[in-house]
Amino acid sequence: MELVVLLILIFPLTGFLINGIFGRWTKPLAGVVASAAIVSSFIMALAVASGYNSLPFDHIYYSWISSAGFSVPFGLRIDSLSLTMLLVVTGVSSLVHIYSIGYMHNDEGYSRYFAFLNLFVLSMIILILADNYLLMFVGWEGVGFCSYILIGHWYKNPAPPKAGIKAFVVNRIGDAGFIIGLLFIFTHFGSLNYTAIFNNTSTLSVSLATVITLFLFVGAVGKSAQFPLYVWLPDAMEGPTPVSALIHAATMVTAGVYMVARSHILYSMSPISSEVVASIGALTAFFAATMALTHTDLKRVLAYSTVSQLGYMFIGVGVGAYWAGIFHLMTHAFFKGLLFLAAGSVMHAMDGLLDMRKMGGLIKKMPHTAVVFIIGALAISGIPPLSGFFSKDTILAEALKLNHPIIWFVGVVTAFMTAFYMFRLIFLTFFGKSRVPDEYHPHESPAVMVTPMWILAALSIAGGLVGLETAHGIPMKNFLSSTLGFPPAAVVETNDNLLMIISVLMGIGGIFLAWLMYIAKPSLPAKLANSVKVLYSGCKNLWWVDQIYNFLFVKPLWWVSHNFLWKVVDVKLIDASVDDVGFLSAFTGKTFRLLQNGFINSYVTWASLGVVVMLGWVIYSGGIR
Amino acid sequence: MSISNFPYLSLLLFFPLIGAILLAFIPKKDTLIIKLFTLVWIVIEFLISIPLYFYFNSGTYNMQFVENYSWIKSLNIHFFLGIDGISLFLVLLTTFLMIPAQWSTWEAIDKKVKEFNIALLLLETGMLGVFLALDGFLFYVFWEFELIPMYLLIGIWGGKFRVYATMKFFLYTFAGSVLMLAALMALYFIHGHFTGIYTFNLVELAKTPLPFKWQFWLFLAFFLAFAIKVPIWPFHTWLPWAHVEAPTAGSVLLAGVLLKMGTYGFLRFNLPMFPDMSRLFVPVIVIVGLIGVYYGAWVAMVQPDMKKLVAYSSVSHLGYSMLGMFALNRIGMEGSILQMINHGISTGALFLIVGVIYERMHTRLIGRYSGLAAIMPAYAVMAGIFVFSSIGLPGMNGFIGEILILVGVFKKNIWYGMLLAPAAIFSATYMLVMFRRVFFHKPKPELVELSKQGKLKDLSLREFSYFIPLVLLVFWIGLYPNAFLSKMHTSVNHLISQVHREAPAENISMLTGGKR
Amino acid sequence: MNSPILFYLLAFLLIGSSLMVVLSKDIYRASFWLVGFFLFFAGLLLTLHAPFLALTEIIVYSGAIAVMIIFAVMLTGKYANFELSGYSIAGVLIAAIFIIEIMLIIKDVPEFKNFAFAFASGSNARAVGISLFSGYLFPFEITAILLLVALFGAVVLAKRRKQ
Amino acid sequence: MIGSTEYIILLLILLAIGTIGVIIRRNFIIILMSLEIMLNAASGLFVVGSGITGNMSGQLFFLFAAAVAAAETAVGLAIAIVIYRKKGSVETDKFESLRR
Repeated sequence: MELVVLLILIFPLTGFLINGIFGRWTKPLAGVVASAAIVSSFIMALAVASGYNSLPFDHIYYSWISSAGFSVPFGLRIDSLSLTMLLVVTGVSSLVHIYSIGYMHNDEGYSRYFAFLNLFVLSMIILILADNYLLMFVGWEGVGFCSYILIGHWYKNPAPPKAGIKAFVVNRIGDAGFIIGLLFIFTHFGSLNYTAIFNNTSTLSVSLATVITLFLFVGAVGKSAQFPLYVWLPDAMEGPTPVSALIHAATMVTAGVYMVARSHILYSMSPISSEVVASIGALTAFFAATMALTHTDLKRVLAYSTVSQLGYMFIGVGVGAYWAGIFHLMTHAFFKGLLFLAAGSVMHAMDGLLDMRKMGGLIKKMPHTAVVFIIGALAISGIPPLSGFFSKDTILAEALKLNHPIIWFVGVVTAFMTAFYMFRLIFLTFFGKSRVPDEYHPHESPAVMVTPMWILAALSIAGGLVGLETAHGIPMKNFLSSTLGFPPAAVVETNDNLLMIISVLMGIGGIFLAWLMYIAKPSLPAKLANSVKVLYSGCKNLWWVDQIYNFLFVKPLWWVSHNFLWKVVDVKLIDASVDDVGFLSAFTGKTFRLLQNGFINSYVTWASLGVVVMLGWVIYSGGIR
Repeated sequence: MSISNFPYLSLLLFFPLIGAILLAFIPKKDTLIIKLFTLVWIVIEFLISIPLYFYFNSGTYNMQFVENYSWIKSLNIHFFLGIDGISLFLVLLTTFLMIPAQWSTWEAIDKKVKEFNIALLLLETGMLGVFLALDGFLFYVFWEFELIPMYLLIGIWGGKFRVYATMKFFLYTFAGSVLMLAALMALYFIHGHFTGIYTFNLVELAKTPLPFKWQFWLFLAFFLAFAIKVPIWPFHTWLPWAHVEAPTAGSVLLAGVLLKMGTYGFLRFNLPMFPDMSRLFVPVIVIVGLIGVYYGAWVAMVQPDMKKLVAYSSVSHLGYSMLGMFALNRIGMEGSILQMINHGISTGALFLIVGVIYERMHTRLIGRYSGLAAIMPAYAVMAGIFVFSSIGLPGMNGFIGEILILVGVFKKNIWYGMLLAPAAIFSATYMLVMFRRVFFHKPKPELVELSKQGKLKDLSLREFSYFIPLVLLVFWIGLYPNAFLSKMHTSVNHLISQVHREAPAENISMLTGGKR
Repeated sequence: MNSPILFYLLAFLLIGSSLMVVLSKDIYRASFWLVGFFLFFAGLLLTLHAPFLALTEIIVYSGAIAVMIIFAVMLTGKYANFELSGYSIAGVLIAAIFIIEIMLIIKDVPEFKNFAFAFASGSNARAVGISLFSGYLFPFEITAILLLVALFGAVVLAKRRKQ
Repeated sequence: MIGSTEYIILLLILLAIGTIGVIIRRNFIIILMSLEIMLNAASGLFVVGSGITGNMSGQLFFLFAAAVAAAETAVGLAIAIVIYRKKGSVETDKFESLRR
């Protein structure tokens, strides 16, 4: 069993090393090697899953750091939570790898791309399977590093590297918070190991628990692009689309949700921080949805929708229904991954064009992508029987049950907006008259890209069944609660099918509105736009958040350190004072040189002056007596 | 130990000196033989130092491989060598870093090659002397001795403003060490006065803490001398100058080893001998350290010159090390020592990286470069590894040091820890911004046509080969640091117990108004 | 022998001659005043009951040194000039302060009214001779060498080169 | 009766005058002469000293001082002559080659 688990790690590692070191020679096969590595790792995961009743599996392979009192082992742990995540991660990444073989076909950084994609999956797996917070942090930063490299994959043009740095630094801001939380845990519990921590949380006071969980949440906000630190995700679209599909939809961004779920005991102990988590989640969901409404770039819309959906997951986890959050995470991985891959195939067909205003009526040219896109859109809008409906609805239901009415309401409104912008996207790109400029001639993507999309489409449809209400409870809920525990009993009495009807109505309403505005009366959006001028421009310019951050943080820091810290403090104050000491000795040397002017008289004058001064001193200090 | 009676450390110490003397006999003009001879000599020196690691008994904290011959009888000064958990790795770091340092300058240095190599070997003896000497006087002798070759290295083979830089470096450090000499003498007499034993023996001096009043002045004097060397924040302005003007080998050794003498000095003098003061001064040093960390990072962010950027990053990294040290607990201390070694490796490697393109393009300005990744891919990968190792990416060496220090500082005082944690953000920014500006984006036309003329070739085999050991070390410490940490435990525990000793009661604590 | 009138007379003469040496426009006149000064100084020594010293003073100073100076004066041309050096004001000021300071200090120096002229009894020359060759033999030899060296020095210096 | 203080005051005044001579006059010979005055005054003090203490060394010192004065003047004058020959004048402000 230990070996099998280790193999899950070793396969991507070997993939990375082969492509990384022998990249130049294994160029044509790089895609195949990488995908084989991930698929075999997926199979290993399935093998582990097959014997899931022998979970939780916890094994320490070697002691990584053992300084005095601070010993951190390299240990892997599989329980129902990490198993679900493992299956989702390895599954989706194998599909993305296969898809990338086609997508990155003639890219000159071909082997480098696959090497780091493998390294990414490796770090993600470490993050999931780690049995202590520090090893999770290793995966945490490793994932950040790989996203930096993969976003900046086409390093020749200026934007991707900048976006990569932005992603890495914003993640680092989150990680700083995460580290502090981690340090609090260590100083209190004396160890970072999950079992050690979660077994004796009794010693933990609520206030300390709140502090710890809030700091850990800062890390989650950084990594999962929640409200204050989400700015890096839209820019991360500079990277190749499969990267966005894998990293910025399915795996990396969900790390924050996983972390919160993993430390569910701490979060459930401090009501304040779970309230914070839920409200940040709701705020981000709503906020990001507004930004997606008016955006014209295909991938950016999907990016904001990811931020918004992540908000949903945090609502689920925040209100205490951890299993619902993870369930939505899983379904989201399927349909959002699908949407991104579909967007990728559109981009691939239109060789890089992303502006929806120049698309339209593509369904005729790209039937598969269109259909698959629609399935994904339906899933995300929460139309039954697709997976999105189940997971989103459960989250909203749980939110309301656990007496968070405002959050429920925000969630519902966001669901409406989600449906609207998704179908706006579909109607703009695939339906209506074709505004495609003539030099583009879209064509359907090759099979190697379409098949993974279809598999994901199937998963998006079937994925929800796991959350279906069956005789003895919801299978997903029972499976996950072995580690996450059952959510607290409902506080507010609600009748479930009314809730279901409301959320379905929201979905259909959104679709209808989108159909009305973009197919029936194309002039309507323009009219609407200038009727609510300020709001529209707000959405359009993404509420100027980037500009505000630049203005508040980036520019002043750069200005202060350049003009003040470096030029003034370092050069003028400290360096100058050191040079002055040197100058001082030179100066005194110069002045006394003037004394030696060759005149005997001046020598004698100074000499006798000396005598006189000494005599004066003798007198001053009380004469000879 | 089997080789206990064999004068092992003095062999290690004087072997480079013998090399330097032998080098003098090789005729000036056939430079290849000189370079080859020095390289082989340095490699042998490294091989000599390796058994130190294996025969080191990590069970006991007292000095090992001790050699103690009386040198100046009248003043009771001894030629006293020895190593313990703390100095073991610094010695190994020195002998290890000499190899890439010398090897990287095979093409770079063309004039006065013989003198250059002699200076390098003398420098090695000086550096080893500082880490091996356990007699205060001998420590001071080697402390001054290693300044001279460094002064020559920067002064003769340096850049445009080398004279100014080397003069500043020499006088600044010299002022500090003169202060140290005075303090050493004072220590010698005060210790003699209070305990009747007039000795320079560091182990002996650390046995009985002096009364409070004396501890204060001696601590301050030693603090200043070592603060200049570390360099701690206000005393750092000589470092960017010295690095910018130094040749690659000089920079590597200056950053890799010379700066560690300052921190090592704290571990040998300030902490064991003046325990009360070390505890009292913690807030001061923490504040200065924090300033150093943030100041170094922020100023590095705006540097146009790559070497200055890396120099300021050294100020930041060693600020970390100081904080770890003055957390005065075992984890922080081990983190600090490991951080010294990591800094030696990653910053030394970064200087080698800058040296590589400096050899080709003769400019260190970041503005002049862009898109090197396209022209020199292998070089870009190598630079990437060391950039991320110095940022502290987990899985590499920087991370281990930083985590241990963070835990140590956090255990000492939550607020210090919380102030220190966000520093990693800025250390990432300045490194990545530099990395992007130099390696990404389209290569400038002049770079493209330079590479067409074959001037901008990728890493040659020679260059590649001296980076490989560094890369291996980076990942070895990153993935299995216990090989290093296990050797430190007992010595660090002993040092920590020394720091937490109370000074004898009869000294009314001048500063704290007796509130002990 | 040491009646006050003689002392004050000698004092006046000494101060006068030294001032004349310092302030005279013509070097010639200055050198003659210098000879006078040495002679009066010899007188002063007499009042101090040191006849041997007085004689040495006459022979060495006024005899040898004064003559040398006169020779030098002749060799270096005898035009008269009386320019003050740039430091004259400072010089006078310093001398004045010097004298005031002496006055302040001198008042606490014990007054030795009756000079215990131990050697007043025997002949001064005998006493000087005994102590010279008993206690101070070595300095005596050294002075001899000194004079020899000075002699050679002066000759070598002043010799006219052949270029 | 003349006490030791009057002698000391007289000799110190002479010393002051000698100093003024050296400082004020620009002519090198005059400087040498005033130097002689100073030397004389100083050795006179020794004699007075020996008178007070009754110890003969004071007087001996006068002799040695005289010898030294002679030697010194000889060398001084030789220099004066050489300078005169080279510079054509004996003014102190002429020979200031030390300045540079």
